[in-house]
Amino acid sequence: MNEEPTVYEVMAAAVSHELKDFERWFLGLATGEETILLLSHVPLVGMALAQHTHAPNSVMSVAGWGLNPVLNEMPTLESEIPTTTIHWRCEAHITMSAPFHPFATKRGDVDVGFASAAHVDKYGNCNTVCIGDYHRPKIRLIGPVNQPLHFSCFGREIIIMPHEKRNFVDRVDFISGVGYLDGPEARSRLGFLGSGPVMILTDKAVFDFEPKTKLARLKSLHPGVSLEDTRGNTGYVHNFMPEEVAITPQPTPEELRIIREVIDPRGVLLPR
Amino acid sequence: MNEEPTVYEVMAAAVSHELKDFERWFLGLATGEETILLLSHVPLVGMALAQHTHAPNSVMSVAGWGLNPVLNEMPTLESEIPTTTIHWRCEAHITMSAPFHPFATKRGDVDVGFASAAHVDKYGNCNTVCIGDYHRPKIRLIGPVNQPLHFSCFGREIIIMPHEKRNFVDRVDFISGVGYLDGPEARSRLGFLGSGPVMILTDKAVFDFEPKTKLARLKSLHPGVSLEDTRGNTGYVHNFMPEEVAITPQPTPEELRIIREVIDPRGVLLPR
Amino acid sequence: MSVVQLKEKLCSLAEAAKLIKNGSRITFGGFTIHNHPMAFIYELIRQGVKDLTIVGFTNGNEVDILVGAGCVKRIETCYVGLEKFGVAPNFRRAVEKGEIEVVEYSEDLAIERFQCSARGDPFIPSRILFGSDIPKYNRDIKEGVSPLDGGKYHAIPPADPEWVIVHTPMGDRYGNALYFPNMQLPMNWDLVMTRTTNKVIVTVEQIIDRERVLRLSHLNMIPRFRNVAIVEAPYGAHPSSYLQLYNFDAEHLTMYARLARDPAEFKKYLDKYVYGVKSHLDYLKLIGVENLMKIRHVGGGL
Amino acid sequence: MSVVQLKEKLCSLAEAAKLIKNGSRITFGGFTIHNHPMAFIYELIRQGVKDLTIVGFTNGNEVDILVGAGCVKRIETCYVGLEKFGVAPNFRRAVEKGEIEVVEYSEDLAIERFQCSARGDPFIPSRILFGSDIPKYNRDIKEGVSPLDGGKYHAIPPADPEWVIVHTPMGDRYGNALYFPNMQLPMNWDLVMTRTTNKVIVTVEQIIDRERVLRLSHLNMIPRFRNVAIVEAPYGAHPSSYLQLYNFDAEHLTMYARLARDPAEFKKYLDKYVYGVKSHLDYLKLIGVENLMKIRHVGGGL
Repeated sequence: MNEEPTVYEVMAAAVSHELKDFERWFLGLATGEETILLLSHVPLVGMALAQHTHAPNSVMSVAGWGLNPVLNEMPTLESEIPTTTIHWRCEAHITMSAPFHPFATKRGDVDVGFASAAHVDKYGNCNTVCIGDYHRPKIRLIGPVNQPLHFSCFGREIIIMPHEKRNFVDRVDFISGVGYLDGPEARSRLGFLGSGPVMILTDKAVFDFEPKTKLARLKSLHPGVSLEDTRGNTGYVHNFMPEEVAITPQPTPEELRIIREVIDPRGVLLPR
Repeated sequence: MNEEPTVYEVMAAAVSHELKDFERWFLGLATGEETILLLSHVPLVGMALAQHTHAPNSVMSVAGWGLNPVLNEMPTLESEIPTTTIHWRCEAHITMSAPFHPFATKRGDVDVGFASAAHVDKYGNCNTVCIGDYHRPKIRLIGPVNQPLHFSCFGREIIIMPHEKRNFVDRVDFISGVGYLDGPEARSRLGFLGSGPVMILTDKAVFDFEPKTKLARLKSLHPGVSLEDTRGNTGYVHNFMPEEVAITPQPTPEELRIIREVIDPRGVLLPR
Repeated sequence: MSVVQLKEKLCSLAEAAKLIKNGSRITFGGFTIHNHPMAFIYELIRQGVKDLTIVGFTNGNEVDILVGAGCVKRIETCYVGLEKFGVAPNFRRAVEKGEIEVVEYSEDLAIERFQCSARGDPFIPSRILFGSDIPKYNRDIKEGVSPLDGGKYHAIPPADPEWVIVHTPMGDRYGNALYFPNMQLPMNWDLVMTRTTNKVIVTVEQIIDRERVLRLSHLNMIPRFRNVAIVEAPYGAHPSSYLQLYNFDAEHLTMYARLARDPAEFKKYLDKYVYGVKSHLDYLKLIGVENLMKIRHVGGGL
Repeated sequence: MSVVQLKEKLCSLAEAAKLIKNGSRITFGGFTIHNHPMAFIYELIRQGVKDLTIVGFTNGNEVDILVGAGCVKRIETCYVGLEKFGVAPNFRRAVEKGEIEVVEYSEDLAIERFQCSARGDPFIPSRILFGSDIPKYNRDIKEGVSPLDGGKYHAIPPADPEWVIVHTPMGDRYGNALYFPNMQLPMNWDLVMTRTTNKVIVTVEQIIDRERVLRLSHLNMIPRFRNVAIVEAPYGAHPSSYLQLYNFDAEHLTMYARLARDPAEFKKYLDKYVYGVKSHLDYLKLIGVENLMKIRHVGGGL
């Protein structure tokens, strides 16, 4: 392992470090090629890395087709789902929907979910529905998909998105995924099972949420990313954009070996 | 076909004559050997007879395992259900429960159902729960089973029971299946989809319900049964026990041939 | 049973599509870019049906083309998109122009609405929408108070479509429709949709003999009594995939996603692939045997 | 995945049964006289568990023997009976004497309560109980008014068991539990019960290798994360049937139904078949190889 880790490998390691043993993780489908790389492949590798290191008893549910797939046998994920997924090796195939689905999602079965959005705001609220006025939107997006469930019932949510200024707003135009809504008391007032978003992971940085205010704050920059670059690309400004921040931990050589030799030996999940 | 029809064949023909083409019929499980004969085998043969005569497009759902079974290949019905039903020939096996069950029972998919009870009263209300005070019953019965559904959502209900005086009461102690409750207006007040019980079929007679009052009335006696015998064995008395009644139509020679040669050639369903 | 007396429900795409009147409340099976009854949808467009209300779930190219062809008035859905091929261009444009009404549901509730219909319940009591903007804009959802714990809930209306159209691998001329074993989730979702109305139309890859249906009775998941019509349409989901039988046509969907961005280009697409073909077989000839063989997947149902 | 680090959940009947404390809210899989986890139930009786609340559905000999052994305080159910073998004698006697509390549900609602739990909904809004005496005596059911159509409904509480025990054909030592293909309804009902709690215990006919589980992943319907323990119990449903594997033991159930009518006779039955055996294998020896071979059904899962 002489090569430096790619940004995707750094992101996958960041996902892995957030995950714990005996947890249940839920990954849905994404729309568009770029989103698929960030929202499907990065967390897939991150979850697999956790299973190969510190979380062997965890269970990942992937794209509604199976639990704990054997990733190194995969062709590219999205393009082959239709006809071959049922024949891929995994620990359990998912053939029935709720109430027979192995994950009783609204009973709190899912410990960690993954979401993306066109817009995320300072309280971690997500918008996948529309930009502008709802009735005559400037841009219509895909719709709420499964975000209300992810953000109300899942234990913790990891938001993954490309780091572009337009993606970060003060207040989203349509709340499809409820972060901390308007402050630290909101979630308990709404009676939610889950504890809400814990991380915004981009291709430049990691944000977390300040415990008292629940405002998003820059936690670390990925290796080689400057603070100025990040600041310039973060559309909203708040108290938690510091002058100096940490560097996102790189994958260890052993983690990098597992990613490249065990999980994704053919490089179909993460470009390198 | 020189032999006279048995009482079970007369009953099966009475069931057949009540059924129409393109209908959907629902048969559940029964408790106890005698009830199984009356409540499972008689309607099975009756439904099959209808399909072989005037109702080829009808569908029968049997004991939760299949639609339109090929009856003449059956061993005795109840005793072999556990291990072999899945291998019996039928038009469709039932493998999933609601909301995936082929019959959406509460949307009105079932046109005719069959029920039995320890007690039936003059308005066709049925009791399968307890005799005497609910909290310290004289006799505890099996429980409500599926009666609330049968009597609220199924198009018409056929009640089949042994003709014993103790089975007919003025008012049941526990209403598990709602007939006409307390009069002709009750069912529309309760907002039920189904039109309620249309027939009480016993081993001696057929009762229907007088259209205006919805009180059960003797409609016909099976061949060879005397009115005195029936009266003596009907625990409640009301205005519709006439001095002279019709005779339940016997199966025609062709119907008898179909029952004995086509439907039940080995005599495992109806004793003869 | 006297087979000779059974009512035949086999009919042509044109005959089946004629059953759908303007303004119908309709559901199409399938998920994103998988398993949609596309041959039926093309025929609906050719017949010029208008003002449909689509009771949807996770919709894709089937809804986008109907919107682009001007057939749709309202969509109840959680998603309209083309999965790896990006946004649904016609849908997006129509919403931005205010030409269609969208009624938003979350994904879990969008499918549970069909389960609610199948169960015959008056509504779903749900507690996952608090804080989101869905109940603010979806006026069909009302707030209630639970008689059990006194807490608030949202009453989600059942799906209650009038028509449900799904595509399955095989069926007989009397309307029985069969699936392969090892169902995947989209088949399970389709199945529950067929339990929500008696006006089901099934298109199948192939019509098979009744005797084979009786031998495969454990696969007869949509028995004939549920259906009003059955239609044979080989590769009838193209350019969607039909899971276990063929992949989606990636080249075609890439082209579709590009052309649909421009109304004039999309008009040419419709002229060529929908209005310009006389029959489903003509459509398959236009797609070409090479493409059909390329996406084919043998043994997928095993 | 690093197989060596996986937590093993395989344990003995005695260890698994010890998890159930007095007063637990518990559900047993199976239907009337089919598919019940009888070996587990015998062990519960041997351990002398008390005051169980059984969250039931269509119950049979599994509940009757628990009631007769004095383990039960309350049953939420739609049916307790022995199907062709008649009424459930211990249940009947206990209710008539006022020794146990019964909470009545209709059959459809009894199973939908488990679906309601699995979906995480606060209640089921139902309109089939009007006019019946069920809501009069079942005080857990409350009346409400629909926010959508203004009509009345009954709010049916979810099942919400703490423990769920089911029997399946096979599983691995890590807790994965598999069914045969071509499920029948009782397996489907069991399955939904396992989605209503994280405290699931599975007894299986046979423990199989993890490698076989990975090859049969489409049959892995109860993945290990749902289970806290897995126990091997061949013929573990006897004298119930296990559909696809063996029929019920008709002679044994006939004897049971006869002896259970008399408390003294039933005591002897318990002494012989439950208290008198040291292990499940001893029980099978007592039943005898001839009986076990007679009820066996080979190829039932095909």
